[in-house]
Amino acid sequence: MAPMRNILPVLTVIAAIVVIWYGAAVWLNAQWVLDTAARQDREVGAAELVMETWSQDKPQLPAPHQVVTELWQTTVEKNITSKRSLVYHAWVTLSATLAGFGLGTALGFALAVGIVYMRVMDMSVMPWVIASQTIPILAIAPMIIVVLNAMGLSGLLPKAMISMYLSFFPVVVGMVKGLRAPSRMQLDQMRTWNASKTQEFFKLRLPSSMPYFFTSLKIAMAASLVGAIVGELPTGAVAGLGARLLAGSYYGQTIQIWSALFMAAAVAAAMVGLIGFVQRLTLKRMGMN
Amino acid sequence: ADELSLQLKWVTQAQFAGYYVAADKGFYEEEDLDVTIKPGGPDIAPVQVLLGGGADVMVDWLPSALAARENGAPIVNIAQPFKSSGLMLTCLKESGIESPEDFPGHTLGTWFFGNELPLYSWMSKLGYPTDGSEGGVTIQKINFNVDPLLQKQVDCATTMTYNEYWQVIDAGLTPDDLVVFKYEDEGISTLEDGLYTTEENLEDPEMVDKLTRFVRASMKGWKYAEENPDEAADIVLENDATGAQTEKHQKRMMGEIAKLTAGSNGALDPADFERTVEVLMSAGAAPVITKDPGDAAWTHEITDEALD
Amino acid sequence: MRERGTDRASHNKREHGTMTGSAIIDARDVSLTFQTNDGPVHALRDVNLQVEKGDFVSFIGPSGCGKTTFLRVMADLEQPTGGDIHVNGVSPEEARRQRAYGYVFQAAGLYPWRTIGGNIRLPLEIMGYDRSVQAQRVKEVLELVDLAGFEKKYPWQLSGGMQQRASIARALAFEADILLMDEPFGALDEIVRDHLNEQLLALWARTQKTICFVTHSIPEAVYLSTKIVVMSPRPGRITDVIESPLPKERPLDIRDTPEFLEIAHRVREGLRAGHAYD
Amino acid sequence: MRERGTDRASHNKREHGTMTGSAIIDARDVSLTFQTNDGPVHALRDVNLQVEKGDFVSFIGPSGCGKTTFLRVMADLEQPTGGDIHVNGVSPEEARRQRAYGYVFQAAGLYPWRTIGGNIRLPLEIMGYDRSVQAQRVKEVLELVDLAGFEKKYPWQLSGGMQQRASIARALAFEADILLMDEPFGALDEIVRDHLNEQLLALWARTQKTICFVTHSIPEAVYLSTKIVVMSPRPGRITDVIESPLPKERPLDIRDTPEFLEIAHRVREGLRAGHAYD
Amino acid sequence: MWIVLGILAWAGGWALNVWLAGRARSRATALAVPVIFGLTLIFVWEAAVRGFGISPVLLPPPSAIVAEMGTSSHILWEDFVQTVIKGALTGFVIGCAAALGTAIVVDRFDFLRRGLLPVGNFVAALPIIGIAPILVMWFGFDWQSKAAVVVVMVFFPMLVNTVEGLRDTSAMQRDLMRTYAAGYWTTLLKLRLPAAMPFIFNGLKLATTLALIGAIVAEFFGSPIRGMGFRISTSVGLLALDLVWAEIVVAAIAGSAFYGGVALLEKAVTFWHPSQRGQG
Ligand SMILES: Nc1ncnc2c1ncn2[C@@H]1O[C@H](COP(=O)(O)OP(=O)(O)OP(=O)(O)O)[C@@H](O)[C@H]1O
Ligand SMILES: Nc1ncnc2c1ncn2[C@@H]1O[C@H](COP(=O)(O)OP(=O)(O)OP(=O)(O)O)[C@@H](O)[C@H]1O
Ligand SMILES: Cc1ncc(C[n+]2csc(CCO)c2C)c(N)n1
Ligand SMILES: [Mg+2]
Ligand SMILES: [Mg+2]
Repeated sequence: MAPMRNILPVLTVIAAIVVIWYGAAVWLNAQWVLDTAARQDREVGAAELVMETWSQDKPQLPAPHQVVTELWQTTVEKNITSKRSLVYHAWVTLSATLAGFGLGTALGFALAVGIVYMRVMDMSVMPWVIASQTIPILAIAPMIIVVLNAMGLSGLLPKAMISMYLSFFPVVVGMVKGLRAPSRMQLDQMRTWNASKTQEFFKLRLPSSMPYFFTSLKIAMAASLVGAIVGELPTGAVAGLGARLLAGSYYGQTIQIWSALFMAAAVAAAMVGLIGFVQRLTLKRMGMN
Repeated sequence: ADELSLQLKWVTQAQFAGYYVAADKGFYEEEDLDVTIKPGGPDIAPVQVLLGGGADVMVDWLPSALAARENGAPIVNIAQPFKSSGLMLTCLKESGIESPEDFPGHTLGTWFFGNELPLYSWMSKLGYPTDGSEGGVTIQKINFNVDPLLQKQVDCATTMTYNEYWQVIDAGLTPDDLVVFKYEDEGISTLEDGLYTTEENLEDPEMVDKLTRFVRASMKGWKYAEENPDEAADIVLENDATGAQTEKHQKRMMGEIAKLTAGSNGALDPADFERTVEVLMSAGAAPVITKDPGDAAWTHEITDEALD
Repeated sequence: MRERGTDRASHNKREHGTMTGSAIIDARDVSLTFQTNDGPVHALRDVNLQVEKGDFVSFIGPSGCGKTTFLRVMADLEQPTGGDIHVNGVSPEEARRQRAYGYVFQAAGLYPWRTIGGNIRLPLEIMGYDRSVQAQRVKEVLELVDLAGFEKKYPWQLSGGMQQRASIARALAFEADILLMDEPFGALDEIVRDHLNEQLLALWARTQKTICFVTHSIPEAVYLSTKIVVMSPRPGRITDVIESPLPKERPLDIRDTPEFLEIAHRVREGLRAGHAYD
Repeated sequence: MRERGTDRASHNKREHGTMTGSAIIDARDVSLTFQTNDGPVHALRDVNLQVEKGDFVSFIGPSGCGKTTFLRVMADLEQPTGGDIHVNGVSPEEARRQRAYGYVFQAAGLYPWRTIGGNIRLPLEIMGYDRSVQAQRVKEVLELVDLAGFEKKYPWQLSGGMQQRASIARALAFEADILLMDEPFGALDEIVRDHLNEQLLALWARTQKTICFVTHSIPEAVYLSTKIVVMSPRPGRITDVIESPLPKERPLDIRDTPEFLEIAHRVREGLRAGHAYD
Repeated sequence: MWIVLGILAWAGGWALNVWLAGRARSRATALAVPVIFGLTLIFVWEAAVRGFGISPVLLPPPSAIVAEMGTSSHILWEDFVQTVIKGALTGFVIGCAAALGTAIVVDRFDFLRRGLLPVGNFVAALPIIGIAPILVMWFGFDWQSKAAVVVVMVFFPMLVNTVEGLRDTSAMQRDLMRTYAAGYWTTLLKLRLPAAMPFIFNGLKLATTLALIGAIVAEFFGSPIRGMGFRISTSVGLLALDLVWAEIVVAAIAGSAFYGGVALLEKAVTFWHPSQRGQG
């Protein structure tokens, strides 16, 4: 709750990671530098070697500053409507993510309510919900896209569906737990007041599930983003961070891959942070913190 | 205008310049067609898109098209703009490979999805086992890039004359560091980018008419691209939505592509077809096609009409 | 599970009950057995009890003898496995639907996301009271339990004893005919307890509610009740029902009178009989 | 936060304390202020207290007056913000490291993943007792609190009162010089409570432990203690320390003697002074 | 015809389940209800494929998948060993053990906790499909790189859960340990680890599904010529969808069994937790 206190530790950890990263870059990229030099009959000194490992075009592991430079060039220095702007691609992915997140949350919520209130659903659906998540989505994503395409759905929606497939699960699990969080006594109280099912839901079960709800939302948001990216791969590398990752991988553009990765993580972190903010506001209004 | 959609086998690049040029130069419009070009990628099986109704016609390679046909997909080749194969095996000279005799004991990386079959058939012709046993080679599946070769995870890797080979060069290796074996030269070449549609479409006269006009305009695009490679590359770049392509690479690619389309007027040469089938069926271990698909897998109906 | 009239005392009481037609709570041979992994637990066996309108009934008995369970049966929170129980002449379920109960649970059980005021307002909202009536009631009961000024605080900002008082206020806020209170004054010190005892008696005298009250304190039971029910465990049964001869008007120092001490003695003896020690 | 010797009474007591060299607990001007969001809460202010070896000290006072806090300070679970406290002549921390304390918390706090036996064995394991000794001790204390036969049960399979007894047994299982007990008999009925009171007195007489005991029951405090500490809230301070003239040998009916009633009266008056009512 | 049958089967199966669920809860019904639900679903699938004449290269009928599982059982087994046993299981064990160890270290040093967890959350948000190719590049084509991907995937959920669990002791439980003058390790062993178990199992359960998905997905980015991910990705290209779905079925069964196993273990270890006791 007090982000300020965390800044020093976070900076320390980041600094440590950056140092390790530079070291790893030297280690992983050195072979290539040495081979190139050998082919060119050139000797490289230690300093030269290090500098060259940090400035390759297609390194095995790009150095942090290379990624940062690329990020800078593709976000700040490009018009955000340009196809070469990472902001543009991030937006494409984000819109599918948000759509999938919304759908997934709604579906997960509905299923959870059904499971909590209907015994049949509790017994029959839950095992299959779990089984559904053991299916490798990357394998069936192309088929989903094709089938939806055949049904005349294209563009944002197919991606959102895959996003939904990944994001409804954490919501179901979390909300079932949350809606069942009220103690026996709290439920009994409602009974003595002869509260209706709706009253019980809105005045007891829903408020008690709030902490679980927000935790699930955070996980679901991260899952949605992965879903949107997975969904972008088989729509034909057109646009979005997924397409960017893919294109980067065909052409061995590791720097481009890493910057797309970081952009994705930043988008996820921002969205999760936003949910956290809403969570704090809500819980504060509910007097819980 | 009549709507028609085309599913490509790969991402937007000069490999498909003919179609982009035809669209950009208005050749499709002249034929009263409104063509949507859908880029592909490694996770897209164009056949699925075609059968699912997401496209009317697709670009595919004959090996995977035949494999799909044997698995119950009623698809037919209607035109073949690419005459020769751009596939080759690129090896690092430092690994000691200079000729096919040197293969044993080395790891050969290849793309799968049917692309591995010519290689298997070559190895069986050479008499090398492919299970990594003594005196044989190890076959490794690699993805559609050249990293495994650059990082020496494999000694040889499949590349296209127009794309991956140049990525190796761009990475800093010189042609002198490499040894290449073109499939075309080794007698294991298979037909690449052809145009395919479903049997159902071919029974529909209206569709046949549309496809005819499409093939005609596309071939016009191809010939234009061959003659104006730089302009064609620019058009391709224009259409790349990922923003990941570079001008240098696309211009070079266009030049190489022109060599592959050169010998074709768009009609499939039945001899090439027979050769492809033969290569695929002699692949040994796990052939993807087990029986001769016969002439039903291709038709001259469209090209005859279009190119008369 | 059901065992009928094998016991002389309960048989007698049953007849007695039948004669008074106005019994607001009328339990006949009520038994309740919990099925657990270790086998059945007989929480109640052949419990017979008649409570008249306006009675103040205390339940006293060793831990685990079934006091809470019996309260829960009355409130339709638990189904008896044998016997009959009627409340206001109808089944407990029907009575519950008519919102006949105000229940104070053994633990406070306030909703942490509602303020003290909001917690007390909750049953009023559910029962559809007018907004203005709600505000009025909340104010009244908060004063009754000495919590005026704490309306806007959240439960965790109060000490344990204050929370318990808030939960009492919540049960008093709406017009329930029957108050069921399960050890409501457990965590309070003697002085506060005395004070609340007085308040409760005043309220009872004023409203003519019927009150069922569980306590571990013998003086408290004697001081408050018109009827003291002594229970013994395993299986839970009623061993004694003492009708109090004390007047309705009870100052605190009534606790030093011989009548009071006599009743207390009788309760203590009854209680002792239910224990293992000598 | 720290305010020194402004108060006559506490000054006197301090001098008294200095004279007895054997004080096992020696608190001088102990203050403790909690910093909360709403501002500081003065839980304890200028508390002075000397406890001799073998004393049985009861703490009594309204809810929230700092009884628990003072026990926690003694046990080094809370650091005073002012004043000094010594236990056995060393700091509470040092005493804690020497394992001087047996602490019974206000709630039972048994570990749910251990059986009752396992819970009682826990401190013995930590302190490295022999296996055979462990088994022996567990058996003994279970009998002491009447829970023989429940060794293999898990906490949630017991009623609230039984859990509380198990937690008392846990504190008695090892040889602590000082027993700190925070309302240990809160949820028990009078009979069990009397029984455990007797047992505790017997144990105390036998072992010469020093016991600090928090309770809300005046008779209990008077019956058990050699010294009764009355506290008042906001800020928590000691308002009276009563040395009991009762003999060490105390049958239960000592509670009807005039001496007893007189002490009880004095405690009640002290307690009442700390309350808002009249 | 098939469509009507499908609708009938759906209605029938659901009605049967409603009836079963209304009866007393027993081991048999607890098992039967989901099975009936699953069978109904599969039948509806079969009926839909036949009824609507869906091409087998888009969605094969369950009957074809089962037949394929029979004929290709040796391939399925080989792939299962490669992906699940070598890749997923190794990665799962290494990842969870590493996370547990790290959690204890992080928990010991608050500075690390406050620094590492936010950064960790960020790193955990890196999409797996971005990381997999990189790890394949570093660790080679064989199962080691799959295990590495699984390690990365399970590490943070496990870490976060464990850290949270280690902090989930009540003040009183900790104070009790203090009065015994119990040291750090004693407290960890006797109080905090047992108390953390429900959280640790939450993490483990999440990790089971992640491990399997991770191992399969990683194979899409490079693998020897066997493995479930390899088979799925190459077979899609050849439109051998029967085989693809057969692999998916194996994955789902393996995943559910893995999850079920961990859930059983959880029941045995955290029998004392209210969430476990509630269902009796
Ligand atoms: N849900 C339940 N499942 C199994 N046994 C139960 C259940 N509820 C209560 N019991 C058992 O029934 C008996 C009576 O319990 P009850 O709660 O009514 O006791 P009580 O008289 O209220 O005790 P206390 O004074 O401790 O509140 C006890 O032995 C208890 O263990
Ligand atoms: N951790 C804390 N933070 C802030 N205030 C606290 C804390 N612990 C106790 N207090 C406050 O200190 C005061 C004394 O609390 P303490 O628990 O010692 O009371 P007590 O005498 O034991 O009461 P009870 O009889 O209810 O147990 C109370 O006003 C309480 O609100
Ligand atoms: C099913 C299938 N999918 C992808 C490719 C690969 N491929 C087709 S065109 C092309 C462009 C090369 O630059 C590549 C890599 C294939 N051969 N077969
Ligand atoms: Mg009770
Ligand atoms: Mg206290």
